[in-house]
Amino acid sequence: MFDSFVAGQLAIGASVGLTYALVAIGFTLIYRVLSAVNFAHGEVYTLGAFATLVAVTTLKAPPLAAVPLVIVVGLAAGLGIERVAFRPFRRFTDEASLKSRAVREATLLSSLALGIVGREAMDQVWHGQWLAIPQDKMLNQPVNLGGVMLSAGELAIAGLSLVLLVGLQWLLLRTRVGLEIRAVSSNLVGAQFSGIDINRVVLATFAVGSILGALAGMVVSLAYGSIQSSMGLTVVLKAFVAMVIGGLTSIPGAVVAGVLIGVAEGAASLWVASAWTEMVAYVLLIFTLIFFPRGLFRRRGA
Amino acid sequence: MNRPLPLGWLLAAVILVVVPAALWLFGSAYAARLAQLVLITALLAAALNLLIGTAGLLSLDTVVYYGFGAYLTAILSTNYGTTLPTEILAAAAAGALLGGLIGWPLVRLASIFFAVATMGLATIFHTTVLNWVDLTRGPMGYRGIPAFKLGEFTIDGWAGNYYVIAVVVLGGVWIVHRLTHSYYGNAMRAAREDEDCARAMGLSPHALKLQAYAVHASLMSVAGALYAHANNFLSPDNFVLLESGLTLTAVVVGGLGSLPGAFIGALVVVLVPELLRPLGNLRAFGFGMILFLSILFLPRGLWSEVSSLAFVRRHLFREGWLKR
Amino acid sequence: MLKTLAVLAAVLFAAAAQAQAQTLKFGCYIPLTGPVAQYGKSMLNGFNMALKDFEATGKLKGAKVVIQCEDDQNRADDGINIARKFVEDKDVLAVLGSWASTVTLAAAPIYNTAKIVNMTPISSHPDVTKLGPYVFRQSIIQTAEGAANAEYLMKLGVKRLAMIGLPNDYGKANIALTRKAYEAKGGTVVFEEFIRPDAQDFRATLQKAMRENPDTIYMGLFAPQGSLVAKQARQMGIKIPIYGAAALDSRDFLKLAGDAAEGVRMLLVYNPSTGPKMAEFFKRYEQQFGAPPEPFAANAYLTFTMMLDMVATQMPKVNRESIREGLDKMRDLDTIAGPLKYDPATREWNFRFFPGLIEKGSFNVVK
Amino acid sequence: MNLLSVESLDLRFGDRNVLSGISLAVPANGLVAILGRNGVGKTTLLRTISGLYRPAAGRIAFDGESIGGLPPHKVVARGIAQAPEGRQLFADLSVEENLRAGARGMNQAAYRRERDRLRAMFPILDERSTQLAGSLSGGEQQMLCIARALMARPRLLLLDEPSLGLAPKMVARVFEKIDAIRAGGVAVLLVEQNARLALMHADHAYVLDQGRMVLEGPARALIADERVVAAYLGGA
Repeated sequence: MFDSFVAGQLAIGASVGLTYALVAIGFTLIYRVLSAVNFAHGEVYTLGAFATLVAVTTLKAPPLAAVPLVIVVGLAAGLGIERVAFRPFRRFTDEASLKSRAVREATLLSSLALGIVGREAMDQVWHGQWLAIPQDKMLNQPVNLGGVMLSAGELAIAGLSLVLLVGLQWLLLRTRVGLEIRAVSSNLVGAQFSGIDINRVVLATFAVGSILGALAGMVVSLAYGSIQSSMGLTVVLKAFVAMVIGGLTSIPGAVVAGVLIGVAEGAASLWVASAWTEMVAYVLLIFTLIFFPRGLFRRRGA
Repeated sequence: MNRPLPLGWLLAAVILVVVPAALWLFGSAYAARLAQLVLITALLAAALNLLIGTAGLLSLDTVVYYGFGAYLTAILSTNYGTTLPTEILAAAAAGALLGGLIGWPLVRLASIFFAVATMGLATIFHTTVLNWVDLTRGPMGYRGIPAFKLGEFTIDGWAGNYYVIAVVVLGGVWIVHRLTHSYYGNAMRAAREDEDCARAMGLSPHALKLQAYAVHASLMSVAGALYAHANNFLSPDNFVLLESGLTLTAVVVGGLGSLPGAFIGALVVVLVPELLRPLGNLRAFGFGMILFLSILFLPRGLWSEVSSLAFVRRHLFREGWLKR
Repeated sequence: MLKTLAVLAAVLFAAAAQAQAQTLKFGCYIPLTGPVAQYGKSMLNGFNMALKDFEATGKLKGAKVVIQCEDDQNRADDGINIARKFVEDKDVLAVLGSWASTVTLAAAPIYNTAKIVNMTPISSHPDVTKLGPYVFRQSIIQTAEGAANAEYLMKLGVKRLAMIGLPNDYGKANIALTRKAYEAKGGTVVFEEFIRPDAQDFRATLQKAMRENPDTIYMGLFAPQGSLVAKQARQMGIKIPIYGAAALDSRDFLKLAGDAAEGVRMLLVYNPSTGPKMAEFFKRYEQQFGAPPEPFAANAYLTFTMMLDMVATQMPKVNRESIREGLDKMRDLDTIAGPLKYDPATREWNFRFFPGLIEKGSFNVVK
Repeated sequence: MNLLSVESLDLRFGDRNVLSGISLAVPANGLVAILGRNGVGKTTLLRTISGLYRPAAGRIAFDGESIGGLPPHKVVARGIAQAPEGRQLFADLSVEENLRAGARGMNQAAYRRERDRLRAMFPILDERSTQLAGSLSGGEQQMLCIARALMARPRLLLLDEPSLGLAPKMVARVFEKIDAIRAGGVAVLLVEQNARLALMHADHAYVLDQGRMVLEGPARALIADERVVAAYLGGA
């Protein structure tokens, strides 16, 4: 009895952790290329959720048919964020300024500010209200997996995490644009000398990363059913923590760390009240950093 | 950097004479309240500036030490009837101690790792004050914090409050100024630019950063002590991550590494949201826009605007290495 | 040049004419941006509708009523800033607000010191009216709700209760006061936990609660979290009844929880079935705003209507002090929520609670 | 006609004139060297040609068309590749991937052909194909850097200090490759500190000082020029 309870807590934690992981994938991809934190990523996630809502309510589409709309929205958001919050700070092609501290700090704040603007704009459109995905469109059908009860939404989150992770690894390791993304993230100056169009690669990164973010918003909203304009705020912080624990540049690392955070929260809830578990991710973060100052899964050579 | 000594006196004169005179003439407690908040925020920004501008550590833990000093003072003055000098000393010492303890492992972390770790501290602090009800009275907030007491005298009324805050804040900013314009400041900058080189010069980057971190914690803690009395009320909501972000915004908007900039930045982050009140539910949108545009067009902050113009001219036009 | 002067003169003249008619200005501080902005916006609707209705009654005798609503972002600091501002605006006769008890508790002492009335239509923390003689409230209070909850729970035969609350001033007071009253009546609370308001998965808490074998789950939550808890409980196959705080009386809850809302019980204050006046209010509100009112809107409407009615009787000699006296002298009031009584000893209004049940997607009063 | 011609090029960083009035020419299939001390602007000149800096005045023409102001990737697309100072390899990518990143607009078959040609030229890259570039020795990294530039099938190769930090034996190997590249029909513009070595391989050379061209001439003549010997060859 007690054991199944503990297992249940950990399983719930892992499922929550997967939502962090899902958001962390796109977030980490963007960080990897520019060494810049895109705080507006949370708003892309929220936009993905709203796009899903519009698709299933206004357009009366089945949940799966929302995918193209969500991809278009994510793409547009990604390109927009790059153009507005990041491009203006890459004015100089000199290596000193491309990934310099000043640029990193400026884009950290500009993306944060753009995030506020985006969030408040969505707030105006949807009146800051909590909105619901209609029940018949939600992925909440119970699924019996060898005695373990899961919801379709959880399976969708886990499945999408896996698909995105594998898809992204395929893109990075097997395609030309993936190679260019890795080249730019490895050595920006070298990439210029190799004839790689930096702007194109950065745009591609934002496009891919933001599509992933919007898809994450879609699946999570279909699984949990509640949407509000500030929903991306906490998630992006958790994704950030997952990225750092995972070693900053490792996408599988971020996914593992995201799940780890969820499981740690689940484990902590065995001992302390839920209200205290808010700090679990951060305690985990600080302890990780004290013992592994560069994260758990640092890529070789980086 | 030219020594801004006359500027310092000018600033002190404005804060100690011009602003109170204006407040007295127009007799507005609302303006006085905002002036107090500007000064407290300026001390926070100056302390953060010490960490970012000199030691090169981007930190989001303002609320930790600010809140620590505030709650410490609230508890001391409510339960033990302490007076101002005791409280300032207690906040400074306890802040430095806490900063030293937390900073010891943290300042070793490189750039973004440090920033995220401090972000974590802020959340841990907020969760603690929210849930440790016995100590902090939790979400109901700490009400009924008495006014400033100096020996036998109780200082109330806006003028007294204002002067207490102004004097302490100027003192704190002066300390930051002395530290950054000394051998010590140069050593810290050296450690920021090149740790190996600094080590070769016989400096210990870890010790230097740790000292900067402890000093910044101590100053923020003092700012918190002032805030507790000025507000008479503390709530965990005053110490959420977002408030750390506001201090960082003050530093960035005012200009990194610039002390007058700390005052200007504080002015902006306190006054702009107030001035935007008529926007109603577009207020946060407006603040985001202003923040965004100021980062875009004033990459070096407001106070360094003169040098930033030179920078732009140099880099964008004459030099001609602007790509597009 | 001459033309400009003429225009200027005309403007000044118009302004002077305006000034001759009495202006009654009220301040209000509510959250208009940030995560809880929608509640503030509901209140704003209530105020505006009250104002419009009142103007239609003709009791104003040519005076002009203005309500200036400022955004407090649900932050205590902003509440204090706004308070300093309103206190200095000599035209502001009284102030309404805020939504959250935390903000009201921070700002109200300033109004009290400045001898200007702060009346909150929402903040239900027991301490609010204890802040001073200038701080009033016209809303349900947590102690009364706690007692009524206990009574309803006992009537339902609940023996073992699991309680889940929000870790803020509202949730802590709601849980503590309901628990106290419930235990005093002989009930047992087998589980109590506060959740993280920004999380969206509460199954860990539910699983912990179920281990203690409760026969009912109590949610001291608002609609966004309450709906998720209810949905996830049903999803986990939890069959025991769910009981909610009065704050769950919100269409948001029905919309967000869907089928999981069915059978949830709570106390109701504003329901069209409670009387013809309330039914009429619901109908007119829906006509005006395109949706039925939330309790926050109804309460804001009720409070501002009362304030305006009272002020109208004092015209033209209305000032900050007269408003406090007027409010203090009130005893009985006929409102959309039925007849209300003011108790000068506790300085609270007694709102009536109706036992409620969600059936077929609507809130119904149980007879 | 010259393959590359630079005419009265000016470049400024802020108030500082970094390059002024630079003119030079590289004929098709030529090997031209630029000599000078540290910090006189040689690397900056190459980077300007590659499009990393935008000139303040003057003209850079490649094959008769102006390329001044083109972004770096377009310059590469026109046929100018550079093996830059410090090599700037993709350290956490494999040797093979470094080469692939350098290839431009070719299909799989063309890529393989080109890669195999370079592997034949630099056999060490074949052996180390799956290793991370960052784990190679200095000389191997230099080979990879040159090979990566050649993957773009340039008509002009800019080489910035290829001998820097290498053992003498390795330096000789690198210069053998340079001769081979030139023999393969690619013009080379070489920046080199080791003036004697450069002059021995080049046809023509320019001497840069304080951002200005102070001397130019056929390599054979310069190697005998007393001023050059005194200033650049004596201590080398």
